[in-house]
Parts: sequence; C-alpha cells; structure tokens
Amino acid sequence: MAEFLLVAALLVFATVVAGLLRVLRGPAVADRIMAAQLLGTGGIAALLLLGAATAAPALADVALTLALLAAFASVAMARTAPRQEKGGEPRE
Amino acid sequence: MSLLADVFTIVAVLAGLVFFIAGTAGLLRFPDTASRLHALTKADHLGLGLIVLGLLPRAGGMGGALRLLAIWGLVLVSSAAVGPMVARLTRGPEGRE
Amino acid sequence: MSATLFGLMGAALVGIGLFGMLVRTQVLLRILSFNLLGGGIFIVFGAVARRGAGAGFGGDPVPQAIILTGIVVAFAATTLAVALVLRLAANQDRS
Amino acid sequence: MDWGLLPVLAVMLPVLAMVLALPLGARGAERMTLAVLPIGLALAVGIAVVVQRTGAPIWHQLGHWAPPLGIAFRADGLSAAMLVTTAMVVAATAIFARAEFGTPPGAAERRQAFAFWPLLLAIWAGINLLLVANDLFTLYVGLELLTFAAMPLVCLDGSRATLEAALRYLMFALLGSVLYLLGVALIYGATGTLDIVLLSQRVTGQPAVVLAIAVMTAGLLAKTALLPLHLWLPPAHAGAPAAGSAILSALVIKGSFILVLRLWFGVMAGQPMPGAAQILAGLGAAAILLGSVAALGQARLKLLVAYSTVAQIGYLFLMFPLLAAVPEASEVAARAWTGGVVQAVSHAFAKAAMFLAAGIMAARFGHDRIADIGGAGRAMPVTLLTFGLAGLSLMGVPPSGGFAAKWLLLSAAIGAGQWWWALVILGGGLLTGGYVYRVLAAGLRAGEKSTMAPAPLAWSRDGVALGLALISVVLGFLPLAAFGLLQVGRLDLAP
Amino acid sequence: MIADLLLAAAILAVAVASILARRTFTAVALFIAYGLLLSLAWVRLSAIDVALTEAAIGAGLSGVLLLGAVRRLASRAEAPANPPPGAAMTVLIGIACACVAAALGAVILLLPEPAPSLAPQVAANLPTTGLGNPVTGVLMSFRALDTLLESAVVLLAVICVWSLTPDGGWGGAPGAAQPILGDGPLLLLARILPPLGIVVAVHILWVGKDAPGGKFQAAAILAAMWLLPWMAGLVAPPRIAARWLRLTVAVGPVVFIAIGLAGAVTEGAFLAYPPGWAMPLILVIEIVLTASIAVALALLVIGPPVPEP
Repeated sequence: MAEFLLVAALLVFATVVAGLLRVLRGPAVADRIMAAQLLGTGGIAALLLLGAATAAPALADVALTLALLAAFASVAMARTAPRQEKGGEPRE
Repeated sequence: MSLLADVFTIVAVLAGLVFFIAGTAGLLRFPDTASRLHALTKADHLGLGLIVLGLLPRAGGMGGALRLLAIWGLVLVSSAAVGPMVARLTRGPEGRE
Repeated sequence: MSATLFGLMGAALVGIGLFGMLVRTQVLLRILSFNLLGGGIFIVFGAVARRGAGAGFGGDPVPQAIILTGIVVAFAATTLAVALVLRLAANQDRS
Repeated sequence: MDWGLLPVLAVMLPVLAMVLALPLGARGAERMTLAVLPIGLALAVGIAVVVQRTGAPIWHQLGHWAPPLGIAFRADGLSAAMLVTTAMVVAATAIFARAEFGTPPGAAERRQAFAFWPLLLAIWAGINLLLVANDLFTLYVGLELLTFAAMPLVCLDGSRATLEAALRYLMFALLGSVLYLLGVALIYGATGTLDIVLLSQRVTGQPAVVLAIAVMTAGLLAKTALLPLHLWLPPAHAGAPAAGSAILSALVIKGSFILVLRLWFGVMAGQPMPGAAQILAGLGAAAILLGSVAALGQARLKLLVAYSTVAQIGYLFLMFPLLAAVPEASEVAARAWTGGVVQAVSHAFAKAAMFLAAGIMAARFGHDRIADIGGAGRAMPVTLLTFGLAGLSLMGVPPSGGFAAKWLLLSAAIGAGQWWWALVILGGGLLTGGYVYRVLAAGLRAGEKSTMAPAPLAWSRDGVALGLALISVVLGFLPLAAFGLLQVGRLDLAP
Repeated sequence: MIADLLLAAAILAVAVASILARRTFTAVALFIAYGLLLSLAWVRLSAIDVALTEAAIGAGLSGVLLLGAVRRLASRAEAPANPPPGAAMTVLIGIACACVAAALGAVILLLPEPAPSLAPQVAANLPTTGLGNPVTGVLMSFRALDTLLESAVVLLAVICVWSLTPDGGWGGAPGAAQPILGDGPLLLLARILPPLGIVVAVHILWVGKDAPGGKFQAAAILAAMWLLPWMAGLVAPPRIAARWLRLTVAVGPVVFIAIGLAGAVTEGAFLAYPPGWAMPLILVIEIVLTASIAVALALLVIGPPVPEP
C-alpha cells in the first residue's frame, strides 16, 4: 500500500512539474497565476500522499500551511497582475 | 474491512490522479487562457478532492480526517475566489487572447 | 543520497542567486536574487543537517533550528530592502 | 566569584533598552538611553578590570549548556578593550546627539528622534555581541543587528542622495551577511560545531573550512569596506547625521573587522595562511594610499573624513601577514597584534571626534565645503582644535594613540622582515598629514562671519568631541605594559 | 530518488527563469513557485519544521511583500538604474558565479563521512526540557539566545521600516491605501480564511512542542491572516503611534529577556530554566513571542505609513 501511495505521490508531482512549463512559458499573466495555483494544489496532494505513505502526520500540517499561504499568495498575485494596455504582455 | 478500505483508497487516488493529469494536459494543450482555466479548476477541485477522499480511511481518527477535509475546503474556497479574478484578467481590453 | 543531491542543488542556487544579484540592474530583481541565494545557502545547510541524521531524528536538529532562525532574519532583511526601494521611488516621484 | 554574567549583561542591557525604546517613544527612549549609558560603561570597565586582574578570559555558558550543543560567551582582552571603547564612543555620541535628536517635554514625537535612539542602542548591542559571543551563528545574528541598525542611520534625513547611499550599503551588507552564513553552514558540515574555541582545536585544514573562511572573509570585507569593496562607504558615512557618521565610522565597521580577526586567529589559529594574509595586507596598503589620496582631493569635509576612514581601515589589515610570518608567542607577534588592536581603538576615538567636529562645523556654516570654511579658527577654535588633535592621532604623530599603533605595526613589520609594510605606514602618515593640513589651513583663513549661524547648538557638543580627540591622543601615553591586556586569551597562543 | 531529481531540476529551472525574467511580476510569480517547491525539498530533507517555515514565509509572506512592491512600482517608470553590465562582463560574472557554485559543490562532496552531528547530544538532553520536538528544544533551550536575539532583530526591523516613513506621514497608519476592489471573491476569501487560519495557527503553535511546528510558523500564518483582510480593504491597520501596537511588538522579547535574567539569578546562568519549570516557561515564551512576531511580521509587510498626496 505504501508503495502505491508513494508512486501516486510521484505521479502527481510529475504532472505538477509538467504544469510548471506553463508558468515558465506564460504567455499571459493569467496562465502563470493558474499554473502557480496548480503547483500549490499538486504540492498539497503530493504531500498528503507522501505523509500517508510514510505515516508522517506532520506532513498534513505542512500541506495545511501550504494551502493557506498559497491561497493568500495567489490572491495577491491576481490582484497585482499587471493590466497592461493594448498589445499585451511581451512574450518572454 | 481493511482490504475494502485499501481498495477504496486505491480507486479514489487513481481517479484523482487521472484528473490531475487531465488538468495539466489541459493547461498545457488548450489554445486559450479561458479554457485552460476550466481545465485547471477541474484538477483543483476533483483531483485533490478524490485524493483526500481516498486518504480519509487512513487519516487516523477524527482529527486527521478533519484536517484533510479542511485542506480540501481551503483549496476549494481559494480557487473559487481566485478563479473569477483570473478570469477577469483574461477578459476585456486589458488581457490577452 | 538525497542530501548530496540537494546539497549540489543548493550550490547551484548560490551561483544563480549571486549571478542575479550582480547582473540585474532593477533593484527589486536584485532583492529577489538575494532571496534565491539565501534559499540556496539554507538548502546547503539543510543538506548538512540531513547528513547528520541519527539518534532517531531524520536530520541534525541544531542546523535545522539555525535555518529556521536564518529564514526569519532573511525575511526581515528583505522587508527592509523593499521598504527602502519604495521610499526611494516615492522620493523620485515628488521631485 | 563568578564574573560570567558581566558579558551577558553587557549584551542584554542595550538589547533590552532597544526593545523598550519602541513602546516608550522618542522622549522615553532618549531618557532611558542616557540612564543606561553609565551602567553599560561600568560593565565594560568591570570586564576589563576582571580580565586584566585574572589574566584569563571570562566565560559564560548560556543556560548551562556547554558547547558544542549550547552557546558560550567569552570575553578576552580584545573584547574588553573594544567593549570599553564602544561604551565610551556610544556615550559621547549620545550626549552629542541630544541637541539634534532630543525631544523636549511636551513636544510631539518626530520620526528622526523615534528612530535614532533605538538604532544607537541596537548598534551598541550588536557590537557588544560581536565582541563576546563565541558561536559563529550567534555572531551572524550580531552582524545582522549591526546591518539593520546602520542602514537607517545612513538615510535618517530622508534625502534622495542618502537613500541611494543606504540602498547601496544595504546591498553590500546583505551580500556580505549571506556569504558569511554560507561559511557557517560549511564549517558546521565539516566539524559539527560552531564554537570558536572548539573549532580552533578541530580545524585541520579541511577543504570545506578553507572555502568557508574564504567566502566569510570576502563577505566581512565587504562590510568592513576594505578596498576594493569600499565604494559604498564614503556616500553612506558622509550622508548620515554627524552622530550617525561617528558611530558608523568609529564602531560599525570594526564589528565585522573583529569577526575577521576571530576567524583568522581563532578558528584558523592552528592553520596560518601567509599567502592569503599577504593579499589582505596588500589590499590594506592599497586602501591606505588610494584612500588618503582620494581624501586629499575631496571638496566636502565629511567626504574627506569618510575617505580617511577608507584609508585607516587599511592599517588594520597590516597585522595579518606579520602574525602569520612569526611564531605566535614571539615578541613580534605580540607587537603586531597589539598594534592592530590599538589602531582599531585609537581610530575609533579619533574618527568619532573628527566626524563630530565636522558636524559642528557643517551645522554652523550650513554646508561643509572645505574651501568655504574660512573663519572657523576664530569662530570655533575648540572645534578646529578637536579636528587637529584627532588628525594628529590619525597621522601617527607622537605622542598619540595612532602613533602607538603605527609604531607597533612598524616595528613588527621590520621584526618580521617585511619592511615594505613599514614604507606604506610612513607614506600613509604623510598623506594623512596632507589632508588634515588642508582642512586646518582652510579653517584658519579669515572668512566672513555673516555666513555662519550665530551660536552653536550646544556647548556640550564641542566638549564631547574634544574629549574623544583627547582620549585618542592620551592613548599614546599608556605604558606598553597596559597593552598586555590585549594579549589575554589570544586563541593562537593556546597550546 | 526520481522524485528528488525532478524536484531539484524544477527548482533550478524556476530559479533561473526567475532571474532572467523580463518583467518583475513574472519574476515574483516564479519566486513564489520557487518557495512552494523549496518547501517540498525541505520535506525531502526531513526538515519538516523548516518546510512549514518556508511555506509560510518563503512562499507566502515574501511573495506577497514583493508583489506589493511590484504593484506600487508599476505605476511609475523604472528609475534610471545603473546601466546593465555589458555582454563580456556578464559572461565573466557568469563564469565567476559558476566557479563559486562548482567549488561549493566540490566541497560538499568532500564533506567528512560519517557526518559530524549533534543529534545524539540533542536526544540525550531533550528530556530535561520536557519537549518532544528536538528543533523546538534547540530553539528554546540549547540555543535559546539566538531565538531571543532574533526576536529583537525582528523588532528592530520594524523600527527600521518605520524610520523610512516619508515626510508628513509620521504617526499615521502604516501602509499604502489598498485599492478597494469591491468585488465578491476577494471579500469572501478575506472573511472566510482568517478564522480558519487562526485555528490552524493555534494548532501549529500547540503541536510545536512535540511535533513540527512552533511560534515562527504560527506567527507567519497569523500575520498572513491579518494581511488578507487588509489587502481586501476590510480592516485598516492601527496608527504606528498607537501605544498598544508598540507594546504588543515589544512584549515578547521583554518577557523572554525577563525569564532569561530570572534564570541568571536563580540558576546562575542566563536563560537557564529551573528544573521542572522548563516546559511551562517555554510555553509562556512561545505564546507571547507568537503574538509579538505575528504583529511585527505583518507590520514589516505592510510597510511604513504613506502620506496622502
């Protein structure tokens, strides 16, 4: 069972890293925010799975903190996101 | 009983995984920001929800289970709040697409 | 094993942060690079702590506690730098 | 009798006062600072007396936890001398600063007054901590205490120029701090302890420790402003209010310098590094010559004094190759060590006096252009005298503290067979004479009185500055035996 | 192992992208991702306490602080900074930094085996503190001085930030006025999250004596829960002249020093706890420090008062 959960954690994490490409690529600000959010959610899921696999309940506290602060940070991001004039953001 | 719980966990976690993969794929492949947003929220809500559900029998008591549910709730609420804000960024003259 | 891996990653982060601090001209990005650099150093220390695992602990608790203190101090330093940058910008606005 | 609590109190007194300054507000903080000063001075003198009498460092294990698990305080001769110096300079600047940062009864709290007193206390606490802590990470916290407190002092007036100077200083200082922290991590990884005394026994030239010392030294040199990492210093020290400049130039840069000493002759006590020491001293020599030349060319008085600091820092590093070249217990090593520390002490007094005098002049003229300070000799003879006396000490004219320091370094250089440093010391003295003379000559010229503010802010300011200058001179009258205090607890002497 | 490799690669990629980003917003967004990933790395390094701190401070508070700066700087043209170093210089700096990283990496590979460690000593002495979490034991007993001084440093940082108040703003409420968005989602979150967050913070503080957690993490969460309604325009921070605000920031270090001095009097060593009293005293210190540090951290993010134009 523990092995299964570990593999699941790895898979979730792998998808998250794939999602990271979107943060890196953009192009729109919204994409980066969403990808960061996915990173948060995926990280939480991976932590929970890892915690269950290794019987480390403290990891759930990390996940909890991450959930709280990720919400906080993504609100700040959505609020701060530049609303630029026509032409939008230059691709990077 | 324990076997049943294990099977439950495996099925739920696998289902959650599918949603995560689908969400990420959507985020990477969909052509425009609005549909990427839809894909993402699915992963957020259901992927994590299913994994939490699957881990509930292994949470070790009420406290652990409550903590798991609280995490899910937090993610739901924050994504519900951030979603519209992000969506607004993608609309109108100021956003892209 | 993972201690060594992350230790090497920390070393790389130190290089990256240092580069950012020296090359970027926007002050905000310099502050950010300072934080990347700090993160790398903490990770190096964390790898040291992980190597010292023993006595039933997953890592040597002394460096872990030091890292904790260090993160808070580094955060305070960041807020100072940001406040200074904002103040400078406000002054430029007025003149 | 257990004297171990003396160093603890010497650190915790200013820390507690700084913490209380926040709720007390500007006026309360000012009065509390003045009340705390004599206690702190008494503690410092007490430590010096105990160390001198017992001939051994004072030890204290915090919470009864012995290193390496716990943290120890260790006040040796170097600590004692610098503790007394720090307490005296802080007391003098506090009295000096009352005219500028005082809050009269009933007046509303002002920003500058609110900030100044806790910043002064924080610098005092930080330096005392750097002097007595024996743990590399605790020393890091002390470094940060200094950095945080020094940065706002630079830009207390809020002008754009000083804000830019403060930002540049902060960037240097933060980079210095993290480099130091990186070294801490490596040293712990290689040895499993951060206690300097234990390290002096455990270090055997492990590559991690050598790299650690290298990056830490680099970081600390950025904070000490040794050439070529000095670029931040002149604008920062020249832009601060006079009391702030005095503290920054006299004390703050010494904090990181003392830490370099602790690393080289504490942690690395058994591993002399003559090659690297030559490089350090080479940088020091360059600083002496280039800093003095730059000072000669300055048009503004406070910038001149700031460049003089760049030059005087250079002398501090001449002791490194001398100590590395001769046996630790030899007479030459003792002279080099004493010379370096006396230079730090006498420069602290002289430079504080100089900045305060420059501040008094700038306040009365409304500017600090050297070309336009004619008439200062008649209108404020005491101030000019202060500047001159401090200048004598910096030049190394006998009898003065600066002379004692430079003489000791000179004779040690010759004793160690490294005569080239002696030439640098002599040349630096001549250049110093040049820029001090420039200021005095300009001040003694006749000038228009109308440009001057009618009266000084407070007579006590002149008195305090003159007192500091006198101390820097009187240090030269101390019998050489008095410097024996500085040898107590030298880790490189330990068997 | 694969996971670790993936994680390390991801962190490095984010870090590189962050320093190369053209816009400050992008750089900060990447920096927040960096913080999230770093806290996963801490979990992999078996440093759960640090992971909690990194999640709360590295990703959360630092990110929000930098985002606030981006927002306030966005309205103005970037100040004419020093010209960027030329291409040759950039390459040179890059090579130098790579050398530093390489030397560091080599030294890490050369660290002694078995690694020196204080873990056994901590384990042997932990029972006298009555604590179950070794990191808390180090922070509050073996190396309590660092913790004490650090709380003083945080307080000093508040004084420093306030000392940067522009003319005309002294005594007023800290921080720039927040744009009232007046929309549902943010307000909703700002109302729902804080009560939940406070419960979580109390939980983290309480478990800190036996399990990963403690005052810094709890304080960071509490600070975030104060900042969120502030950002939404729901609460205004108190004026910096307010006596109670200053007292709250100072009370933690004062109590800590007082208990330390009491130890010096009764036990003969600063910060020594009388036998049997360690645990209750540590708890008292942790609780007051949490309050002080939470307020201080929030004030640090909010910044100095900004006078109305």
